[in-house]
Amino acid sequence: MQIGYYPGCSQEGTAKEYDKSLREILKILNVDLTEIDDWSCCGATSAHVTSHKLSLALSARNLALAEKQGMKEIFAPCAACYNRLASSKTELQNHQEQKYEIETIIEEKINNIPEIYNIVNFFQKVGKEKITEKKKTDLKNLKAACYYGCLLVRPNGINTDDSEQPDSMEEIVKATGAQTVDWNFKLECCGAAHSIARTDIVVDLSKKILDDAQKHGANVMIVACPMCHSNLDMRQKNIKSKFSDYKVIPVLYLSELIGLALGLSKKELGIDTHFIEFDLPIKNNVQEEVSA
Amino acid sequence: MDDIKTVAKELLTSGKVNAVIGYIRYGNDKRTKPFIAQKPEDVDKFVINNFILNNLAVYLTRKEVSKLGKVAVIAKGCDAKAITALIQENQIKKEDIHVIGINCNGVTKDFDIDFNSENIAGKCLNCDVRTPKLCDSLVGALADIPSGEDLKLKMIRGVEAKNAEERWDYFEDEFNKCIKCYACRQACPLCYCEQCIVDKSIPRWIESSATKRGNFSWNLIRAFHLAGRCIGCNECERACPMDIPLSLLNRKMAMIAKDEFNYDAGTDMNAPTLVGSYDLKDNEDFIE
Amino acid sequence: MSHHNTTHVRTISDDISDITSQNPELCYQCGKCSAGCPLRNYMDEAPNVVVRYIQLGLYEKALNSATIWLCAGCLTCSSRCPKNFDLAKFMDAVREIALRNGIKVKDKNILKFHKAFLRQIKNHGRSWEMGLVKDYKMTSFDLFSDVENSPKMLLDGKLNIFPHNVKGKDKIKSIFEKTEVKKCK
Amino acid sequence: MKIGVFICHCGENIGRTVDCARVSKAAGFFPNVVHSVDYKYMCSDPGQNIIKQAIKDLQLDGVVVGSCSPHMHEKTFRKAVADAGVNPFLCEIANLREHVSWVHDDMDVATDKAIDLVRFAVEKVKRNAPLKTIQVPVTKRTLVIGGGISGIQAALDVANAGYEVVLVEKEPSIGGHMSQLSETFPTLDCSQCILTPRMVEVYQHPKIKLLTYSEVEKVEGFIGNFKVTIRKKARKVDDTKCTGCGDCMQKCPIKKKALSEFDENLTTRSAIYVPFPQAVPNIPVIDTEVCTYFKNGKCSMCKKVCGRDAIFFEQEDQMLTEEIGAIIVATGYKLYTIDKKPKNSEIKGYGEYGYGKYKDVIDGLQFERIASASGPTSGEFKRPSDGKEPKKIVFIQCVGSRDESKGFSYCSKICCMYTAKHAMLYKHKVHDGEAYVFYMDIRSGGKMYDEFVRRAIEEDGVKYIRGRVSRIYEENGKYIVKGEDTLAGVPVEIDADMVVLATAMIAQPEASKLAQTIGIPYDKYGYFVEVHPKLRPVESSSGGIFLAGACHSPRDIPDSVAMASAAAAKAMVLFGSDMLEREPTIALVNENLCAGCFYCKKVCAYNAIEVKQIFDRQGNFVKEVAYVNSGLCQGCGTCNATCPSKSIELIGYTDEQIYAEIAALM
Amino acid sequence: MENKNQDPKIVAFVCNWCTYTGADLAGTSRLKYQPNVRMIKLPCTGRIDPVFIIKAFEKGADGVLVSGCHPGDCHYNAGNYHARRRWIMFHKLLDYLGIDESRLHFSWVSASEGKKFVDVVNAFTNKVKAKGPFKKYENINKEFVING
Repeated sequence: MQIGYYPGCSQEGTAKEYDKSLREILKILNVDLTEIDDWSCCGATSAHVTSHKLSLALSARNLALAEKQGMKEIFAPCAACYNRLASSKTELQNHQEQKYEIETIIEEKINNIPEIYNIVNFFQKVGKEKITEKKKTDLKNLKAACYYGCLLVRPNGINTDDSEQPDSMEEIVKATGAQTVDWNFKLECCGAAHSIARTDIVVDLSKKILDDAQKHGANVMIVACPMCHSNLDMRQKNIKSKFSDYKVIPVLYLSELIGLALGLSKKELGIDTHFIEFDLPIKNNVQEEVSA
Repeated sequence: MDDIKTVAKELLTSGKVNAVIGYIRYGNDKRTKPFIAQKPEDVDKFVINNFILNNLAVYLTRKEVSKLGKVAVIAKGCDAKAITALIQENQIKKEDIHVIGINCNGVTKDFDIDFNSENIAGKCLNCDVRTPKLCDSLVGALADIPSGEDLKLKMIRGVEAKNAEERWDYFEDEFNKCIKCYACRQACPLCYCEQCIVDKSIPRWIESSATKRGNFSWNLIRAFHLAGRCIGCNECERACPMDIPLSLLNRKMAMIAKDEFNYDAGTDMNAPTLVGSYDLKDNEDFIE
Repeated sequence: MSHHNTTHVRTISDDISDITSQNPELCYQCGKCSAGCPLRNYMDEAPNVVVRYIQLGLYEKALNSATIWLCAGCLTCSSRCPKNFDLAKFMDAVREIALRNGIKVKDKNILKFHKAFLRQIKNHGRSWEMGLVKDYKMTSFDLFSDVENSPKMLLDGKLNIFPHNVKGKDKIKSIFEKTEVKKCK
Repeated sequence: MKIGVFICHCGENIGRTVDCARVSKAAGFFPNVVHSVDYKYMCSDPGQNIIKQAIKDLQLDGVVVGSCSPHMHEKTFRKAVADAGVNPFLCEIANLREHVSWVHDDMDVATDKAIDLVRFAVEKVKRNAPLKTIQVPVTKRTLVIGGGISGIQAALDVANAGYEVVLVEKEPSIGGHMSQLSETFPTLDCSQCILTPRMVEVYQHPKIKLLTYSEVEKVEGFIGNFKVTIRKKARKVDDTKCTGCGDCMQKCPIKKKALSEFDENLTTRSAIYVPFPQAVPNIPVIDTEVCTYFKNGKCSMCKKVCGRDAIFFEQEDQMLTEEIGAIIVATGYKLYTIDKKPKNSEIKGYGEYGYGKYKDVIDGLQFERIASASGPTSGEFKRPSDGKEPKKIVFIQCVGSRDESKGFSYCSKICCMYTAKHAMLYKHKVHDGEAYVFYMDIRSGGKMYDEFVRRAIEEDGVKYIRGRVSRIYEENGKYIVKGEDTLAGVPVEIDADMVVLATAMIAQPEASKLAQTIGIPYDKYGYFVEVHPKLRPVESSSGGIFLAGACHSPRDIPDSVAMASAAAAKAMVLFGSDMLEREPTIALVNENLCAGCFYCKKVCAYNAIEVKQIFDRQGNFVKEVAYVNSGLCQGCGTCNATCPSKSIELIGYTDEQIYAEIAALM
Repeated sequence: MENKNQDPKIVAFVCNWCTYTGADLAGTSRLKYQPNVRMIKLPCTGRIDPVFIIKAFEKGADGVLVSGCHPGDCHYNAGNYHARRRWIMFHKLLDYLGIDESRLHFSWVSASEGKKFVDVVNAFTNKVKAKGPFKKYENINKEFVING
């Protein structure tokens, strides 16, 4: 299986561990990723909040590159990049005139835009049974709150999963052996790009999400978006300083959770670079086997 | 090869059918002709090779054949599609015929040429029914077939790329060649009307003589009457003495049927026909 | 867009229709967007009210609201709208027009952040967080927030000291030049 | 053929812009035209006499009148022609007023066009054939499909006028949704108290044949002469023996397996059951899906206890045929279900309201059952999850209505009223309870309707909040309802004990199938369509088939009842005469040419094409050809256009006639 | 507004119940439109055979207008649905054969759409006028060829 890879800028910076953990687990799962050569930023929130055309053009450039490099399907692990690319794809496909205009702007032709996968779609494609097969660590004591955030299943119809009561991430998480909890704020916004300019908002919103997950019994949060991760992970410090009785909870990328299940260490997965330090109630079967 | 003979013989001796329509060698090795076997020993002459070009389904609606009672017919995948379409259109009843399907390894464009990647019939290149969908018995074995270039598709794409004026000129020139011999109609298994619209005189919708305008309208209306029905055996084109590329019309219509309605003619005898059925959601972008 | 036979003076509402490919009049003001908006409590106007302003031609009010800058683009409204009105896209368009018209942004830092972010992309093709932080802090004078987080990130290798420049850098610059929204003169 | 052309000035209406004298003069030169005149008012008595006189004097056998639209006076002129002894179908109209003089200003242009139109008409009339109108007898019996309040009303009206009625209901009992309701707005009178006497009246009426647990399988024929096949589904109980004592139901060991349809799944019922105690007829049905006997043959408790030996396990569906003259369709509605996301449906469902994940988020009919004295809680307000009395109820209107994203773009019309009623009923019983209604607009047009809503607000203290709810989620046993008061512009969050969703009224899921069976049009939602929205609102476009109640569009009880009575009146109008007249525009097959492909049959919307076998003189089968049942054919001509060899032709619009018109154009 | 010239020649095939009645309504409302269209009334769009359109072009029509009841409004339940399906195939075929698509126009005009009828006729007349006479067909008309 060979799929085009669009890492997204965060994967090279604040979310290095997301990229790292993905690459590690895909080695084990025998999946090859081909990075889109010379990919550039999708424009993220900043482009679409200021110029619709800019946002379309930046995403379109990457889609055109992927097409030119012969890719039929591409994988964008960052939920925000995924959403930008997928929305742009829909828009380019549905509005011919817009397409022509964008083609002139980016000086590339767009014909067959590749299929775009988010991390959940991607693992559905890889096959969750593959994870179960190669599972080495027992994660049954993990009670995961799957956090989809805003952009993984919205808007309606972008994705096969339900945009109000999604369960596709839970399916993957269950394949790792971890438990999942039913909770209310799977799709509630963490404040997203306001992280730096309006930290106050992000602290409030993130706390609501983290509280609800813990109230429903979660002992770990699973995310699929670097932005969500940085808000939920890094901002817990701010929450803690504002609300002294607040209890912290580890926040893992879905890929990191899978990595743990596959027996990789926290260091190998880059989990040690998170802001929240924690121990997880898990056992490594491999070691047991060795000692037995 | 025994296979076909055994099957055909058994059908005749057991009385399950009164005749078997098949192919026999004709002249040389690279030529066959249709043959109706009514006696078991007739069957020994049957051949199956890369030169069984005729679509035998055309005989099933002929009075001479229907008089024979239950008959068996040898059918390539494409021919079987024609049989399916005939059943769909009430021209034959499934229980009145026995289809001897053959695992088809492709045929040539015409007689008297070698079977190779250059001469393989265009319809065989991307054939999806090398094993017929509709058959009561199946004979022969599949083997690799030569691949070749789909020239007709290339021509269709070429026509599509032209502008309207060029397309008109192209087809006008092609249709000007028509001599109204109606070989296309004769060869077509789905042209079974008692009286063709072109032969209708009150009123005379289509001029029957070979006028330019009559030629144009005739070819146009024939393509339309076959829309969603043509199963792509391409016998009309082979029959045409003037080499009019009729498949450019019929195949294009089949492509439209596929695009618009995801409809493939001759694949399901119980399916509603393309014209004759409708969907509330049929595309109406072109209607104001 | 076709209008009545009389000469039609283009309005901001038409611009929004063009950018979003949807008519603002689609909104029937049920308020479901505002009801579900996670940032509703921080906004000065409810999102549906911003749409209402546009419908009524009270453009100034819409363009000057802080709401349009607080919208985080989470799509909750768009995915729940009973009229299939993509409000998030609408908000994008209103912001774009506000920039075009040189409207003073209420929540300045939000825009400064976006601008700083886009400058990184324009110059390098990809986002460069170190540059972004530097740029943002210089323009916003918000010098001391998050200083405690940076050392750890640097140590973890998450803050690259040098930016990555994509090969098609010039092309990206040209994309920006062709599409960036500039204040109308 | 000798044709006369008569050009009408229509006062000045045609004459002002069309030079009628020039038209008449030009027409005089057309081949076969032997007479051509113009006159001020052709439709007047003297005008008609000019035509009649000319026919007599010149032995005309074809007439063209250039006048107003044929939709106005075609009948008048045809009658005049017939009076003069010429077949009325040898008269054609050229539309010189609506299509010429009224739409063009320039006299030359208009006159040229008028001459053209007259020429087409002349060309066409030359090829017209003398035809006879078709006379058909009328069967004075009515079929009513659906035994809800609309069907009951229609059946009683027709039957009380002395005509026989066959009433078909697919459920085991008549009564419909109205029997489930607690009280009715705006009077708050008890629904069952007013309905059950009418149900009994139907049962006892000598002119009504009641077929419950039955469905219409096939409708053949046409206005005045339908032949209807009805499937009487096997109750597994012999209705001639059963006395309705109920012993079987009490002894049935299966008590909890099946959810009660009547109680909207809030309670359970036995495998052998009547839907509700007042059911008509009071004869139980065995639900073979859950009955142990039908699963493994083990139990036959009901059979043992039945004193009348009425249990009849081997009973099978029965097919009945009825001769019918008029059909009244009154199949009612269904409620948009929020139970779960419907599979393979275009309905997206409301994930944000929990898709029925939360037990205390219920729909309007469930609330009716809870509020009903005969319901599962005997009319006491208890919430389904824990039986506690809800102290705070949120009602949400327009769930699935006016929502093209997750439901339907139409307004369900009745929810504003019943929500006000619900809130009121709740406040009347739970005095310290709080009731909130989220609405978009209050639509309370109707006698005493708005007063009723105002009473809920002003006297009973129901809080109305204008805005749609975005989300509901459960927290600590409460349901957090997130809304926005769009009037005040403030967000609203209510922690409710129970939420009632006023879900949309939708067409019966099988309505489109029924429409196809009986041959009436339906809209994109599955509601049946009337022939004219203003002037013929209860007639379908198929002659003799009338519509009543919510199968046509969302409507409340008084509207449904009024529509049912109107439909009944329409049926009785039909029964006012013994014979019906029909236009002779029908298709005809040329059997020599027909190759029997039956494309005509495929496209015929009236099942008017039959298969005919042709035999030679020796009696040998030759071929199958199409045959037109002239009673069924409505004359659309779709068969004619579809036929590749033109072996079927529409009389009055033959290929020859149309060819002549096209040829005359150029 | 009015065009005195009788060119272009436009033939309209319309159904009796919707478009013909819609045209009546245009008249009753005294709406003005261009006079080039000659209407042939048929009971239903289902009756409109593609050969009619071919014949009209053969006879020198510069444009052909086809119009009937909106989907769902058909007086005969489904005639227009069958017609629509035929048209889909037919108009694509004509286009492929090089008959300019803009010379054949399909529309739904209901009995209440007098205004729409006028708009359709005017727009189509202008479009065909801009295209000029249908020379191709005229030329093909005049020639008689005998092939060897």
